[in-house]
Amino acid sequence: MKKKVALLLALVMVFSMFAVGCGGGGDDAEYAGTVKIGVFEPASGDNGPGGKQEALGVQYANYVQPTVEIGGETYKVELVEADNESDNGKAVTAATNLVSSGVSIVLGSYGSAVSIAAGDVFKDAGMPAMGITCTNPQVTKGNDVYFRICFLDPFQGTVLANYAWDNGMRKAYCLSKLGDDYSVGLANFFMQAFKAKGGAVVYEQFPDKNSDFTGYVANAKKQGCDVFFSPVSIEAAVLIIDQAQAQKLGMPILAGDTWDSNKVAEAAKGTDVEIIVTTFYQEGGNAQFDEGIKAWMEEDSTALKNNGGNTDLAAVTAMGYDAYFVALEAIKAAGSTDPADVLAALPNVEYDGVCGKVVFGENGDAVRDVAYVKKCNNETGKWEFLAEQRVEE
Amino acid sequence: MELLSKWLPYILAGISVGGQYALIAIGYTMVYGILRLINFAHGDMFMIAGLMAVYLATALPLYITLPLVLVLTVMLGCTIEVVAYRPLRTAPRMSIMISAIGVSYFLQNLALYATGGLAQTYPKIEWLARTVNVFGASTKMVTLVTPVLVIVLVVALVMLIKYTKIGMAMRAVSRDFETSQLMGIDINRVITVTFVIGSFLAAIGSILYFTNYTGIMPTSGGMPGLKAFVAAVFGGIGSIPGAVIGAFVIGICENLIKGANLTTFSDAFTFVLLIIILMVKPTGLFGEKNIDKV
Amino acid sequence: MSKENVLRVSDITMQFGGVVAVDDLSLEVNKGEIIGLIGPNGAGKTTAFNVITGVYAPTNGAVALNGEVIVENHPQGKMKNLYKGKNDGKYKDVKVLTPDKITKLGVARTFQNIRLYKGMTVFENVLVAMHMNLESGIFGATFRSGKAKREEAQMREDAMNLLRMFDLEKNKDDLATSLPYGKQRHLEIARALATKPKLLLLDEPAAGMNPQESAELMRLVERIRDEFDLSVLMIEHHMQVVMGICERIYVLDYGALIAQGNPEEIQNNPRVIEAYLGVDD
Amino acid sequence: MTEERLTARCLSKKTKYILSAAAIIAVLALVWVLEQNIPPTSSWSMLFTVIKKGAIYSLVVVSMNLLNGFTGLFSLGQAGFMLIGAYAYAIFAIPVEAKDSVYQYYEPLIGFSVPEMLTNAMGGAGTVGGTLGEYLGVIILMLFAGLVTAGIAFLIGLPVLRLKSDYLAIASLGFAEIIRTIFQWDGLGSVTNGSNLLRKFPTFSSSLFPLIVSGLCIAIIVLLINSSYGRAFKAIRDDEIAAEAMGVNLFKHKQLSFVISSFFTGIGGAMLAMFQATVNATPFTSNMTYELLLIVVIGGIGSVTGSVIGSFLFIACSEWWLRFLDEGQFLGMDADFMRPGFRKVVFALIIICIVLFYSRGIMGTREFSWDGVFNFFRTLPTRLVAFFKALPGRLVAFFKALPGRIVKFFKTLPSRISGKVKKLTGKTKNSKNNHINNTDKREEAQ
Repeated sequence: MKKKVALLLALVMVFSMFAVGCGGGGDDAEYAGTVKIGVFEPASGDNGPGGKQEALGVQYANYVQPTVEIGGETYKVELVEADNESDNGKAVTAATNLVSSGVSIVLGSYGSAVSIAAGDVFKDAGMPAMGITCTNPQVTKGNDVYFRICFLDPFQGTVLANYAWDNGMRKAYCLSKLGDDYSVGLANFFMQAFKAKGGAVVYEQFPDKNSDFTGYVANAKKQGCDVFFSPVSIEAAVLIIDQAQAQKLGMPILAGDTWDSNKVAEAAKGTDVEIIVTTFYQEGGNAQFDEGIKAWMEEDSTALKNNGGNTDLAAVTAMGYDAYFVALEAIKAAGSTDPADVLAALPNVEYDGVCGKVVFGENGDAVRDVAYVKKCNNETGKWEFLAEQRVEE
Repeated sequence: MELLSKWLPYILAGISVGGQYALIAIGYTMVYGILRLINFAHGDMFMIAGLMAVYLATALPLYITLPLVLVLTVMLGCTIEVVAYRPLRTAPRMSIMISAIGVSYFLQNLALYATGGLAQTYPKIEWLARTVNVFGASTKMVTLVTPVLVIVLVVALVMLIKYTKIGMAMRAVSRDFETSQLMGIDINRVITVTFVIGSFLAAIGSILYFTNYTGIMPTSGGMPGLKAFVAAVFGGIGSIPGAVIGAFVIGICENLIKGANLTTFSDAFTFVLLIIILMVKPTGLFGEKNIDKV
Repeated sequence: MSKENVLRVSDITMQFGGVVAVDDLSLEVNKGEIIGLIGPNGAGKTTAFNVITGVYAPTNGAVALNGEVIVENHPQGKMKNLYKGKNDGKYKDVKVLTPDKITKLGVARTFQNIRLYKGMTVFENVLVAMHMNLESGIFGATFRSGKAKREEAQMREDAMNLLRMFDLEKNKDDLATSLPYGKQRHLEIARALATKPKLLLLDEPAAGMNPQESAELMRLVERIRDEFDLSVLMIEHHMQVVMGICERIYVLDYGALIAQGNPEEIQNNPRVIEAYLGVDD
Repeated sequence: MTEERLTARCLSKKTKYILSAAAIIAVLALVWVLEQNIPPTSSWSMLFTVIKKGAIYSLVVVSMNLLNGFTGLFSLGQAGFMLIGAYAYAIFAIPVEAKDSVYQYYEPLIGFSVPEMLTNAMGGAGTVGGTLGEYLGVIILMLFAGLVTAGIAFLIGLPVLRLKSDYLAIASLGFAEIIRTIFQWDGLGSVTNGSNLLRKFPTFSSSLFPLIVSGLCIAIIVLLINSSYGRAFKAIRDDEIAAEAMGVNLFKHKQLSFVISSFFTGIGGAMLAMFQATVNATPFTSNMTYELLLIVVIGGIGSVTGSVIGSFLFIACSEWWLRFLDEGQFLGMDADFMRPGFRKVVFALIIICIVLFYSRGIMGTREFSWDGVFNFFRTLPTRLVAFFKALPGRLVAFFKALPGRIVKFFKTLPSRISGKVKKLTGKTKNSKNNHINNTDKREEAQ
């Protein structure tokens, strides 16, 4: 009996190895070659939903523009996706996996922590990487191969703090997740800016895998705060909104770019929780893009599922779309698929995307000075544009 | 009075979550009492019960979904017993424990695969999820329902164990596995019934818990499962009232700690409590002294 | 009879809650003696062994080895009310050594339901028993210092000698549990001897043996006593063995001592006969 | 004839040493050559990830096996100890000028970096002495990481090791969670950087480093296991009461095993930190411990060789070989069911099968030996010949019997299913012995 099972297992393994061998083939003859772009995004874990939405933008862009001209020849663009599981430990092997699959440039990740964790892998391999919405300064600082096309947390934190202060909020409850560089970073920059203005803050952190936000909401109420600032993941956002509704939080919730997601808006639908976020892109900012991607999602059921079941756009999707084209520009400018050439060409790339113009400045960060403030409409469950916010330097 | 109104939200939350832990803890404590097995997969079964409700509710109305979830969870529990534990009855204890860890690993990964790693939102049970006001603190209806339901279920369970034939058999088996077998008790039947009860309560726990905290992730079963197990140890493993009391203590303390602005430590506290009780009274609050012999 | 005293058990009572397993037991073993401890099943013989070797702390009473008290206790806490013995207040000290300490002081034992190390070879089983006399520390032993090497070599030689004596050297590298039953019993004795004891406690060494094997065992026990210069206290049901080699015999019934004396006296003692055969009313 | 066989079976000690040394040098040289020739963009470069992580996991799993497999202590604190090791290394290795960027929100308390100090003391960066100094610093810090872990393990062991089997498991699991929380605590932020990443400390780039370090550590563990102390550990595992009766001080030896295991786990943790180039406390959960325990089981509880093989297999499967299952293609066809996560389901199923059908694991309690290898190859031709000679006959017999068997299978199926329950009831009788065995002294009272 045991021997038979062993034999069966062994057969399955051998069979699988063949499957690997066969799976790799199949270059299309009409192209001069293939250029691979790595998509380094979480498909599972805490940041799974966000990562999937960001990857959607890249996928759609690849659908719109599946080829690239390099030195007068047409190359097919192939996306190689690696799931970093929102886990710093897994991020390293996922990144190694991308590097080893022969990509020319890597895009991502959603969630700064995994980007920071994987930064050294890209650095050691000389692989250009481009953050799409990882806003923590540490992603690009001291890392010559990491670029990014979004704004940074010090900027976003200040924008949010300014907004809160200007709207008469004086005491802020800040909640971040332990070990999540994005939320901890943004909360800290927010607190710095808010305190500088003269505001008071209460700061708490919740542990990994926590789903009980009762205590945190109760604490915010108990401390008599004016605003609940929680720049956390979408997963946590949904739970926080639910508790806020159950306990009648009675103060607006303020958050960063992560909350700009249809999942969050949906959770807030029908409640009386007030949610305000800052983000990169406002739906309707580019009608052609909006219509195109919506039509694409209607057709592709997987894409629709990954977007949370409806076609409302998240800013990260638009950013992902832009990132893909910036990457293509870089490859075109490099005139080669070699990562080293792409890396050399990347700093000088300029691109006018749906989320505005991308120009790389210091540290490889895009020069951005605008954030969009949005508010959730509790009746329709949609995001509504509130204001464009800048920071006076 | 002011003190009360300040702490009431935490106490309410604690009672509610404590009751939900209790329902899971009973499954742990009963299985341990009979098989001497820490059923590591129990917490994950609780998570799977939640996911089943999510998927069934997309196609069926709630009044069919919920009973169906109970039935399916019970079936899942029995299947796990038959597939993963029964063949190892003759193996050393460590093997069966490792098998439990393997099942837990499998269920988590299966959930990961099914959900694609995305958090699922539990279907809203209007009656349980609506907001109510208790002495000035707003909370969900489920907070009030949980302790009542837990007490009713525990009383029913204790009666079952005390007064029915199968209950007597269960007591006998947990006292002495071998002798009760010689006395003609069908061990497998007793174990199956234990798993039926444990899974049933876990399914009810999952309905209450996820109505309260609506997001379900593949890892959602882990922490509540671990805490429920700690509750079972705290109350003296093998003792049902002990598990229930332990669960309420842990639920309430955990929330009070959050109220004291020590949120970082709310999970760790559970384990501190565990270690203290193991040092002071290794057999737990209501545990029997020579529990190992059973 | 001014023999040197090796073991003195005085007024030992062992209660589990209200159940009295050993009731006020006193016995003595002198140097070079082979003493028998007999009694019907459940009389408390093994419990007495467990008290002597430190597995249980007695409820009341003391055990002395070579005149030095190794175990002493009196009823405390909950046991104060439950205690049913007579000698309340006679013992004041509390001294409970763990089994390994008592073994170090020179008491070795075998077990009724053979407890060999299942995952280890015959040779290793004996070597383990010599571990406690090892002088090298864990670093020395791990990194094979000169001293550790010498000690290890010595241990191996001694262990081989023991195995040879018990006719086990051919089975040296077999798993202990793969041995036939009789040889497992022998191995247990060899293992106990490896601790270099002054007093050897044998718990039913002849259990499951046929008359011929029992006879061999008797000769073996006597040989051990002579060669290793030690005393033996044995629990045994085979009357042939007990009467054959024991110089004195203690008889337990329901935890209490009902008779003691040389084999002849015991054989003719009416209370012993009564305990074993019951009485006709 | 028998005489000749006996001598043929065993190689001399000297030959074995030479063979071992040659094998080690060959492996290291091979890895070095491969490293020089495989660029990081090649798909084969995953090999090095597997070697690095596999080597680190081997060390951690072997130390867990020392505890679980050789001393019989069911401890589940491994992840917590790795965490301590990783932090102990990282905190003291971050270069001074990098501290500000790492400790973004705190004032760093530890104002020095050991490798850096030694680099400067021995000639400065870039010089030969400086490089040596950095290596020395790293080695010292790894030892330090091990010692800190061992120290904390000693303190935890004081209460925990007095508990029995399951209670020990759950208490050590609890301690691991507590450790994780403490390291995430804001209040210690100036040392641990709170819950945020520690990074920019020296790391290794060559797979040779973890291979050599793990190899050395595992060699020490093997020496320990084969010493008198190792025998005492095994005696405790097999029978606590008998071990104590033979003069083995239970607590002292359990504590020794616990502390030594933690020491090497700490070193493993430090290497994991170097492998990942960043550390934070979040991933060191009980799931990580479970994963390690599963590797112990796959390799064989009580076999060092098994643990090493198990680690490399586990890492290779989970990080490399099974990745194709996630990529949506099967035999060149698009397969919808093979979406991300499928790999893990398959992997979990394989693990359950191993646990259920091969509870002894790959190696059982056996170990690698040159004699075994040589005997295997020596007898291989004869066995192969015998196998192929017998094959036609067996095949014929098999196919002849097949129809009858199939019919019989379905005919007896109902009765077997109903009979299964009864059969199992009969079996459980033996199980009880294992069930109680090393749990209580009381049972053997009467």
